[in-house]
Amino acid sequence: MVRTLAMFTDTSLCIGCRACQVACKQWNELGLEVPEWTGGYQNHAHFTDKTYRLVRFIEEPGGKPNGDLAWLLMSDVCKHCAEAGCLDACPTGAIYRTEYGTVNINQDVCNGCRYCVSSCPFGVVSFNESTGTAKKCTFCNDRIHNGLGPACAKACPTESIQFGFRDELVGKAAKRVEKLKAMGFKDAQLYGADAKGFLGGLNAFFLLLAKPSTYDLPDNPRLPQRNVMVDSLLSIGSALVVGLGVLLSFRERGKGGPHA
Amino acid sequence: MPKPPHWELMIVWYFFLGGIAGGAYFTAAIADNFGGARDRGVARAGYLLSLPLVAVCGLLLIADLGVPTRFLNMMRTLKVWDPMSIGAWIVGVFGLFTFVSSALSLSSSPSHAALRRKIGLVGIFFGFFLASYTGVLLSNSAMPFSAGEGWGKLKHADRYSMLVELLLLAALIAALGAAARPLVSGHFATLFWGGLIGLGLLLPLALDLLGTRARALGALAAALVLIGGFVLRYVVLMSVQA
Amino acid sequence: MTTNLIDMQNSDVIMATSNMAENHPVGFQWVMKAKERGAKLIHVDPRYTRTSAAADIHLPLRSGTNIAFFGGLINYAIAKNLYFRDYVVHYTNASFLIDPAFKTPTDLDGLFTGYDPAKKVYDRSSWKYQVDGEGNPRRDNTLKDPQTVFQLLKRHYSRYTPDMIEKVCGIPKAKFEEVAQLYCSNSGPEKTGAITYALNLTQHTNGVENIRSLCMLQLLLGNVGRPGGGVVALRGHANVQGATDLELLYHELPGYLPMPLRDQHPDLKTYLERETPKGGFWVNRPKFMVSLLKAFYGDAATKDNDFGYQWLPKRASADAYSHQHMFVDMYEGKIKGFLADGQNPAVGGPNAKLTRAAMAKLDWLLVVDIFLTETAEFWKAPGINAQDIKTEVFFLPAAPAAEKDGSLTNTMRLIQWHDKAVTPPGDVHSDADFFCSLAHRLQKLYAGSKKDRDKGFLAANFTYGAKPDEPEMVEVLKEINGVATEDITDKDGKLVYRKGQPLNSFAHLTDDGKTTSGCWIYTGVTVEVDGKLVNKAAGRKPADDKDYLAHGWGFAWPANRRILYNRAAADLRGKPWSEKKKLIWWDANAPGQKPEDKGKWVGLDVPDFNAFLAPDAKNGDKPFIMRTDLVGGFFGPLNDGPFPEHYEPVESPTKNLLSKTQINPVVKIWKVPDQKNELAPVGSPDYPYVITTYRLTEHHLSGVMSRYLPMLAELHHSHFAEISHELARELGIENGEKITVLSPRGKVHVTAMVTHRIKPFTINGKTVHQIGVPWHWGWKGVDELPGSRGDITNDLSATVGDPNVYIQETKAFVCNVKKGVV
Amino acid sequence: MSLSRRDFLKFSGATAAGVAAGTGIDLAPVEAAATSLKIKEAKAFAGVCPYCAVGCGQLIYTRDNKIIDIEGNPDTPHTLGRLCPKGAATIQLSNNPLRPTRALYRAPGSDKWEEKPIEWMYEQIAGRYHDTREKYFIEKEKDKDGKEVTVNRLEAIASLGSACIDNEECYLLSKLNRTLGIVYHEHQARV
Repeated sequence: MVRTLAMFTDTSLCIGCRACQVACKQWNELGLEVPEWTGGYQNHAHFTDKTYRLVRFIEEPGGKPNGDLAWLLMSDVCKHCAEAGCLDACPTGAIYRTEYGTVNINQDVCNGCRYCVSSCPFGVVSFNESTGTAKKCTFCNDRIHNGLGPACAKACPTESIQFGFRDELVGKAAKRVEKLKAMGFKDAQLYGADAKGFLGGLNAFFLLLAKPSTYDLPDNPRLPQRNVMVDSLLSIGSALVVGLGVLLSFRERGKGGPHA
Repeated sequence: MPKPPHWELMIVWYFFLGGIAGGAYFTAAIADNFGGARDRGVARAGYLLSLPLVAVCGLLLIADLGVPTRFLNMMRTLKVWDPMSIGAWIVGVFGLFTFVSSALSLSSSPSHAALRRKIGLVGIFFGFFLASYTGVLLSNSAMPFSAGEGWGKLKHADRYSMLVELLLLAALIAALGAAARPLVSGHFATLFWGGLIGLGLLLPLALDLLGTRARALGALAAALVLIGGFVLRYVVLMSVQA
Repeated sequence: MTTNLIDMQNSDVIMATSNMAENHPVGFQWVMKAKERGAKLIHVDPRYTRTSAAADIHLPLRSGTNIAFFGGLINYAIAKNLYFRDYVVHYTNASFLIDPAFKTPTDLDGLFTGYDPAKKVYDRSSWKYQVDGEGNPRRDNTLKDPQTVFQLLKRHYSRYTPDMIEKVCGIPKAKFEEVAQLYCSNSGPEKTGAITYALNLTQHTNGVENIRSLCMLQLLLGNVGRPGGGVVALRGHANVQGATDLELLYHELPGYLPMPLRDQHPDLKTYLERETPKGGFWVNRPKFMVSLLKAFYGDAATKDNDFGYQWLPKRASADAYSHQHMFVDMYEGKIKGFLADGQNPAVGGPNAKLTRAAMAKLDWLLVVDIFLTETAEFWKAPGINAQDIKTEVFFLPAAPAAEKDGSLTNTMRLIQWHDKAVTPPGDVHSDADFFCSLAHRLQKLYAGSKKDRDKGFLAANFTYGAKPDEPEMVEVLKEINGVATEDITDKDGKLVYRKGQPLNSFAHLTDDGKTTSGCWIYTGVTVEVDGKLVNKAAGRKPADDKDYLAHGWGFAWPANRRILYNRAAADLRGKPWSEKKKLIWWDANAPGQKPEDKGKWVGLDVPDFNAFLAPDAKNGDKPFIMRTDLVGGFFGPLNDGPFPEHYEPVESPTKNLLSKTQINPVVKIWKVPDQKNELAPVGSPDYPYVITTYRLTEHHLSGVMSRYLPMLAELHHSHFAEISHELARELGIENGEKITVLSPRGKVHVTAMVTHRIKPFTINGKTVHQIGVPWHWGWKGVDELPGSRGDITNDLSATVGDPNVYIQETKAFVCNVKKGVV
Repeated sequence: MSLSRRDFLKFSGATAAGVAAGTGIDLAPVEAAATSLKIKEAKAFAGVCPYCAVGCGQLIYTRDNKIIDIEGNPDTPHTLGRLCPKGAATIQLSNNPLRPTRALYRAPGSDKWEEKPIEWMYEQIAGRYHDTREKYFIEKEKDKDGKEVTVNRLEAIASLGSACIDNEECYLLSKLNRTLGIVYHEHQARV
């Protein structure tokens, strides 16, 4: 694997313009989607098979350092987790990791079982009815393999979305968070930057100005398949109990008659 | 936030029928190996029932895929930690067992019967897996237990299956008539009414209808259903024996 | 704008009065860069927007009280001695003495001297400088004389106290003082601040004075012509600057030359005498005007026929022909034929119901646009019976920029060329193709006419290049630039320009017919280098460390200057005010104009000044070269006064708390038949709420370039109104439910967006609710996206105008809000 | 024009083949498809965003006279290749099924459009201009002092727009309107 590529989304620089959302849609030719009422500017409500980049708009009274209303703006995207739930869940091997560390869905292999959809801790992966396959952000795989940055990062007017080598971006992000804290943003924090943290670190990591749940992000996302062992053992245990019961009953009855 | 996979009715049926298929095969194999001569019919019926059921299961599973023609892609990889991957394999492998066991159950040859009993013992493992892995599958997603629309539907299905179970039991008791007396008023009455109907069905149903969002209560409901399931099997089995 | 977006990164404080993050997001990156460097961002806006989200401080003020606010800042800066005194004394008219007869609203309860209440106009004869024997303005550089502009200004704005601001604007006193201190303290040699504005200031019945008040604050703080300073006018269309320069405006000819008036400009001589000032760069007006006439009429324009001046139409009045006049007159049947080219007044114009009713009175309508707009299909409007509309309608499909060659002038006066990337489909043509095709067919119809009135039109050339109906755009740009009509030699007989050669500079334009120029400020955009035509608008040299303003990228008029009035970036002696804020400076050792001379203005920009005029030479210390008196004007007579004064909007929830003069005393209010322009009285209980209209990042203006584009149209659920939680509670409105917004002109049904970002104001102790409604929607859109269609917000606005430029008041009027669809 | 040099970020060691995680499936052909760049063989043209007045430089990529991609030109000094959502959606101004590509005519009182040949339209429109001008032209009128003066004015035709067309087009329209005598001559800057 070559040096890991990453996307650093600094929400303190986001102006919610949604250039990223449209640039993504344009480049990836994702098609029209009827919006739903979300109560504010945000559309759409969730990631979908036609929305890989999604700008979230959150009103937070008292959220500014001076106590004013904060309007938290955040461009959300697939996290390309180092330990990816979707990749673990995929029964066909369609979901794979590239040499850059990104996680992609091979559209020619995916058979649309949708286990990855519910296995993503962030609700990123979406099912496309017309292709019958799962879809999500690829970091513009075609572009990054040709030396171009992803369409969203390129369009972003304020460099809220930065694209580059992960190690470099993490260093930059750490400095930025210190600066913001000094400026009075007491809840400024990095989300997913730590490779020792949850999911082995996110290749799309974020600088947030409030706790993750404010942004509809899980505070401590876990790999769903982590429970497989325990659950399987439980299943086997209960099977044994039931099996033993059944077995005993048939034994009892077997004693009563000739063995066939 | 995590979102549901939009598994709809086909998958509910798959889970349900898979469970029955697995259970039927399991019962058949146990009866075959450990039961008496009068259990022979049970064994054969179980094997013969499990074959079409698992076939339907397979068809349901394939039909529900986004690209059904790519079902075989699941056979190109095996991930032991992945219930979906295992599940796909199990359907196939268990299908094979039900086929062989069914075929052999039609034969009266003792050597076939011996082979069938041995195969049955191995097949139990896969049948059981089919019946139970779905739970693992469902619990091993990023979805919180009560969130999401499609997830809600699965939970609804869960609720309805409890109701259906109640109705089936009522029908069973009615059909059994006097034969059901040990169950409803005899030695097992307390267990039946209190354990199965009350704890195992009505209480979880009530918890569910209350729409509780508390994880702990959800888990309690699930546990109660499990207990109920066990009690059901127990009381049915034991009362019949009595 | 006076400055350049790139330069905003050098600001120490930025006051956005416009919603820059939403309406100019890509330009906003320079604001963010300034913030990264430690600058503070203040956002002054009735609504909390995406700009407020990025700002250090959001300061909501009631719509329509901008002058009160800026006046308050001027008062604060003077009272706290925070202004840049050297700059003010030397580079502005603060030290000039004003006629003793002149009185301000302080003395006359909201009026200036000379008001005629019957005619509703000012006699401006006392609004003038005192002059000495030679006709030069008298000055007092100590600024102490009570008749100095400075003392008059100080007295005028002394009424604009923080307490008054709180009462009028609804800004708490402490918050105002915090902002005033922050903004005004970033002044002086080491610091600069920039102020952005857009339609937030212009769309008012005191729109021009709004902007003057902003400019005055900037002059007071020494923020014009200096890095990080400036008046950042943020324009809304790709070529609204170019269309203004090339004058698609009733009152001017290309290059800001006044459009002749019947009574004032009967012939060229009178025109030039009246319109050519004694000082400043406009002394060259005759050269620009004659060169324009030569560009229009070609060889037919000769000295003997006043260069064809008599062919130009003469306006009957200065109070006629503007956008709003147009639709009132159209409704009254005075206009028979109408071309709407790339504009959608059925949605975008004020009082849009009147606009659509007016179009029904036309004999014929021609619409040229990319999509079938509401204007093109006004006869299909909801509730209209097409059979009743007798207007004949023509629609020509137009090509977007990507399908044609040409140049666009951005908000920084930067002319940028774009290439034709594809040939348009079907019968789609560029607008230029159409204009030339029409001109040629009309010339055929007029061919042989002996009438004098047709001669000018017949003489005008509309063929550029080999194909008459498909003009070559670079040839048109060359005509705009200007060429020599004959060989031009210098005094030594050396050939400077051969006949037909494009001119390098407007300094070479003449008033004798030897040069042409379709727009003098653009001269220099196409030049000849080694016999080859070079289109500087197509220049594509990026910025680098040595040239942060990127002079090799496109061409900024005038003369590729990126920051206007940049002489002001240096002190009286020509040195930068500070190392930190240097831009151009006088280099006494640089080679001068002639081999024997020394000294030149040099630096990081093209000097907006005579490059060889030494600081100690006459007028070498006066940076504002376009002004007659060469200095920045605090005192600047307009139709409604020489100083901006606060008046309430025509429709307001409150009486004027500053004076008894309720509204702009010379405001233009049109009387339209059939109750087509009803107005709410002050404090009307039927229309108790203030409404402001605005734009969103995801949509464009009247929606023609966004509502038909699924990628944009899907980004907003539906047409909406932003209302506060407080108002929603009062009216029992839930977020997301349908509501009706009504004004005396009309009503719209929209989705209620209940938000913390809108807050009621306390005005003079009373709660005043304000709502916001974007105006992008119309009844057309994408079928699959029902929310791309919606009611027309401009059905609510009124036909009232600023007395100087007749712009409408869509940023502040009144409305009512009702739950549900009523 | 070729791909802008600053459009490329060179990632060290970038290769075309992906690495699939433990599946045993040969992803090479798929990966090649997923990594082929649609604009690689395209022609690039210098564009300017047609929306607001920031004037963002664009790169317009075409193939077979069809626009396949529009994105920011990173060389642009005042925008650095950035775009807003409108700029990023520019492609749909050209590639849009709602876009009319034929000249349309609606007769008085009619409830529908009719497609007409462009030449027919030009002739008709020129005819309307001519007839209206002939009928309503004001050659002379009295000034404020009652003296008859030449005014050469045409008030019966109004022209509106546009801030959405090029400088050259604005100039041609100014020239056309003013030489015809049109005085109702306005555009969006007034509103």
